[in-house]
Amino acid sequence: MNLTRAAPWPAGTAPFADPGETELLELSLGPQHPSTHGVFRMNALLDGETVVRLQPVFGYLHRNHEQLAERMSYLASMPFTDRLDYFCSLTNNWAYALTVEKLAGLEVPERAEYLRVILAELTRLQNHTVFLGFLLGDMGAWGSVLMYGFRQRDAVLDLFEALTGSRMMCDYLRFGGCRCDLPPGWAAAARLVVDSYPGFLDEMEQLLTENEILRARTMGIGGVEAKRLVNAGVSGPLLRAAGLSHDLRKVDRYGIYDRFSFRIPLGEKGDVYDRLMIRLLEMRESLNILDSALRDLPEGPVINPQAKLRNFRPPAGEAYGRIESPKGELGFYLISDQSPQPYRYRVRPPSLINLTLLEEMCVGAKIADVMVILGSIDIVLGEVDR
Amino acid sequence: MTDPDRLLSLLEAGLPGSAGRVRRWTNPGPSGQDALLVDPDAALEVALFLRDHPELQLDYCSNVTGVDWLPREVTESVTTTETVGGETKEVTKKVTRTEPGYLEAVYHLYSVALRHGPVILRLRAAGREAPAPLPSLTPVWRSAEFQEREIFDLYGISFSGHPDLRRLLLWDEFEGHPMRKDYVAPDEDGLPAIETAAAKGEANR
Amino acid sequence: MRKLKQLPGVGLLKGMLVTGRNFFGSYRNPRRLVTVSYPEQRLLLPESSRNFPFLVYDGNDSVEGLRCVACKTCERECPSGAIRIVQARDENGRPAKHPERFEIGIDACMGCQICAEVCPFDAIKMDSDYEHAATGRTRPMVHNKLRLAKSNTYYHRIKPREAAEVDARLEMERFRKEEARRKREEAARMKKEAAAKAAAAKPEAPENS
Amino acid sequence: MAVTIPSDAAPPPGRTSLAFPARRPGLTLAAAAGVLVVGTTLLVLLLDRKAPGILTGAVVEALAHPATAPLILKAGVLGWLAEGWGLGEPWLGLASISLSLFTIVAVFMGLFALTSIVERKVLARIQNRYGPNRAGLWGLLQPVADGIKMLTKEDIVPAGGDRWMHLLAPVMLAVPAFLVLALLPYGPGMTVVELGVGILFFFALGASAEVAVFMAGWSSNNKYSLLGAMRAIAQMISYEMPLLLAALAVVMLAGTLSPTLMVEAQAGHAFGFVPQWFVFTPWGLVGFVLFFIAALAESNRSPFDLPEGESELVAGHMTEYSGFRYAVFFLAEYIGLFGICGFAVALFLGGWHAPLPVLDFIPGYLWFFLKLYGLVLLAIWIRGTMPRVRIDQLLAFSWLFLIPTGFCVLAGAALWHFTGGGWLGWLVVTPVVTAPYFLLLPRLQSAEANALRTYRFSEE
Repeated sequence: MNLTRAAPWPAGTAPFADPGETELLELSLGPQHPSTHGVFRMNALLDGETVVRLQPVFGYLHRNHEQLAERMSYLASMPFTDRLDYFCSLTNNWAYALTVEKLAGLEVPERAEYLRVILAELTRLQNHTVFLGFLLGDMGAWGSVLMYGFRQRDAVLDLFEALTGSRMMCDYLRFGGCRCDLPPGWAAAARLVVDSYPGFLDEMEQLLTENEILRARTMGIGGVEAKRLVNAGVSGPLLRAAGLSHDLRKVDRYGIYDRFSFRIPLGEKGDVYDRLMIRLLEMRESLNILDSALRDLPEGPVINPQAKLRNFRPPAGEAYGRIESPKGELGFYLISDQSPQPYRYRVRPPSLINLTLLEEMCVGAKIADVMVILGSIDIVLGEVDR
Repeated sequence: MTDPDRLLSLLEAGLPGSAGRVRRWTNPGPSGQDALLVDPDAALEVALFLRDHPELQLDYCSNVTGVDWLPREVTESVTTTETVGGETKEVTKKVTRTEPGYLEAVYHLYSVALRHGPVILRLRAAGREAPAPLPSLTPVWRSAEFQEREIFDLYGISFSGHPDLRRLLLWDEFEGHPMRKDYVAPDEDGLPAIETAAAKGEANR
Repeated sequence: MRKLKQLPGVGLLKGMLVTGRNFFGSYRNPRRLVTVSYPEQRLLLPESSRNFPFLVYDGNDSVEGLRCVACKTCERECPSGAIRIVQARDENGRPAKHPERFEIGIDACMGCQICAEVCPFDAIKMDSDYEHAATGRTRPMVHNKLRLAKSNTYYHRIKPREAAEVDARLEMERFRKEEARRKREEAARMKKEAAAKAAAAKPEAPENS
Repeated sequence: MAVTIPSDAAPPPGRTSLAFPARRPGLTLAAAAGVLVVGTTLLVLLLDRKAPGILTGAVVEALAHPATAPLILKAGVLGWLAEGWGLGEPWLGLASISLSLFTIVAVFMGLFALTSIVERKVLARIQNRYGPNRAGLWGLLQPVADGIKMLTKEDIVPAGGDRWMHLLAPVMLAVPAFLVLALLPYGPGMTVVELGVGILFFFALGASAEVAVFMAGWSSNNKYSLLGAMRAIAQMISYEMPLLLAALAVVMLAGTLSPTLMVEAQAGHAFGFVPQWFVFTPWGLVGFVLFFIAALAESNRSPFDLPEGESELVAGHMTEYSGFRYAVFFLAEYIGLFGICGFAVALFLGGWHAPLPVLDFIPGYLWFFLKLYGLVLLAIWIRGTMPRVRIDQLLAFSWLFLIPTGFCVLAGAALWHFTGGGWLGWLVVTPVVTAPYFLLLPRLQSAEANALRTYRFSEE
């Protein structure tokens, strides 16, 4: 794919014979680049520092996750879903488990539903926490915010490790419930983490929201009107930053989200600053959910006894399930032909589809803004390329 | 709002003559997500109608994916009347015939404005041969852009009307479409296969 | 549109206040630190922490005591195909209930613990030992049976709660089996006795009839 | 839950403990002491029999008069060269300048090594990490390790690059950076080269850095390098103006172009305790801030580190450099920072003067380095806090705010001169120099960026 336009001068003449004519610069950003969030590549066409065209190039981390899943049992795909968006393994687990439960018509015990909500909200917290750090890193703030975020996130990861055995690759949910019950003292520890979060958020707000450089770098950058975002399938905080109240926790009310009272923060412009602030505000709402979920956590079994671990064969049919992952709408589409493997296994990756409008957001901005816009979309290449 | 029968009647009212070209596809599973089987020729028209109808407003195309249906052998009992030696009688035979395979593109539509869904569209290509043309719905929903490219890449359905139909995940020189059910990965390193259960094809059965 | 009511630059100064506080705070309160000085300081792992699987053996013999019966369930269920089992044969060539070879490629293993979950015999469990670094290139990435075998005592040491549960369950199963066997034997004995009685009674029958 | 256990406690059960050698800080000290002893012995063996007497005398006198110790030591060595070796005039002058240069280069190389570790340590602590702490005591030998690593790395000239230009560029950057050091007034009578037009020379040297950066960017045959170099040119040209204007105000009031005389103009204390530094005047304060901001930009420090902005340009003009050439770039940047901070100290912070009369017993050159290092630490702190600005914002900031402020500072300095300072001066000059801050700076940001955003919440 040749991005450069045809040379405006005939061959053999001096390149700058016409003083008004300058050459566009084609710059390949990535796949090895400090701030493309992994092995992502963008072919940018620059006029000076201004972006004229920008084409994302995918696939450097492609491993055909879907084909792998179609060749192994339903259960065996669960640990692989951890590796899609490796920051949010538990929400990936949930989306997959939710779809399989739809496919097989499995009920989930109440305690397991509560655990899922708690873990999903903790996942959202830690994802948004490191998002702040990475975004600031993309702006060149040299890792301070990233480290504060990591410190806070570590507390959440400690909880994950104590419960699931792994900090990031949790592999915790099972069809019809959760793998194991909480270890003793976990709920109290989770309560401590939740209580420590507002202080952290206050500190971040003090550090970030009034910072003039940050405001100058983020305001009015990358905004696209909500209607176009919807048409392009963009979901999650990006859509809400543009002022559209669309949160699957409220729209679909999957799981037991209808039992919690929480609000959806909405932005106006949909620019990078709004995306940042929406995530900060969303974290506070997640804390409210966690607060009541930890309080109301009922006793009982954590897994539906009818759910089979081995030789699981859902009835023939298909199901599409989606949840509000921290990155956006994460969907799974499964077709069963009653064999132990799914006939079709499809992941609807929010990270990939949120990139649909990347060029539109970046054209006319400066090259440095491209990184900030990309950072504000919050992609994970494990999910983009699958 | 997403009951397929209701959708069909709306379609018939809004797009006369669509009855023959849009059919209902029933999901046998417990999820109850039935689909509309849309004739490829009518797909663009139907998609625009679904998006813009004030009662539907399916403005959000959540998921687009391909499915590869291999040719399958169907065994049916067929009853015919035969005349054997002047005697006419009904004979029931078991007939095995091969249903041709086809590639399918599945669209999951939602309405952000009205909060309903999913409405599922299924577009079936004529066969499994290489170009396997289907109309692209990217002009209707931009979110299909990358996903249709991915289907083109991994299944080999070529979407006519797509603004930029290239491989998405694999490189341009790649041969074959790896998500097809009959795809066999070339043996690149030539190393002897490791005798694990997975390699022997016994895994997870 | 309301304006931000502050002098330009104040936001930056506030930010510097935060970083300054963190600078001094990191000296005053070591708990603020994100990292630990690794070989000297270590984080305490929670009990459920997992990375690679190991095989549990009872008693002192790491070969004879293995709980594994080579049923190959884990080999079939392993998502990454990292487990390889060859079943042992006894002297008559019949399959024996222990593995001849049990290998886990820890380069392929992703520590998902599905093997430990599906094992019907509680024979494979997740270890939390993370120090697998080697200084040479030749150290094999495939761990064999000897390397994988670890005692039940070790299991108790790293995961006391879980191991105690497993032990209780195994004990209960053993007890049930024993009970069943006892009952079976009892039943057999009763049957035998009854048969003997019947046999004893039989010769008299024709006389009675 | 992250519980750390102290190192002397037994490792948790189940851990295979790898054998790590215990850390021995004593070893580092012993090695350093050994090097010192051997070095001194060698030196003494090289000298003739008159040397010990003369040199010991100089050392004793230097200890007695710490304020002028470097001068005394230098005079001692020169005296020994003249007496012991019988050196005549042209050689003696050469020896004198060589001694000064050697001392300055040694001091600043040490400072560079120290700063490279201090910066990493401070940034780490700002980010709540430990920072490098493995090489030697507190990680103090880290610069040595870095140096060895850099020296042993392959030196690559990219294919299609301009080889000689590529090789020359770091040198071209380092030489002017070091030349600046010769102009700094470290203490009374302690300027290496007493140049009447020191300030002028300083700006000339600063301008030559642009050439070197562009050479590096152009010769690398890399688009990132080229973009970085173009940014560097635009940035350095834009920020030389405010730097110059701020310095010009001092030139006007001190009535000299020589940094030494400028420092001397700031001697004394008002009311017996307020130092008469220029930073304690309204125009001087604004001028200092202006100078420091422009200095950050001139030395490519955060938040103005656009030429090497790693989040978009990987490493800017240094992308294709490796090994020792990269280290030279690094060195040149630090030395440039020291030089420009040294000028800030000389122009605004009273140079070698102590802030309070009671602190006069501390030698002047120590004060100078203390102040210089204070500014360096401030730069590090800023780096740990601030995100990078964008190129258009960077240029707008300079042309639309800093340069007008610079003119206001000039005017303020003139007014200060005519009012003769005092309360009248404060009254007149303060509004003049702060006017751009209140009038121009708020308009620099778009109305959008100045707006207070409120966020709606939806219950649905």
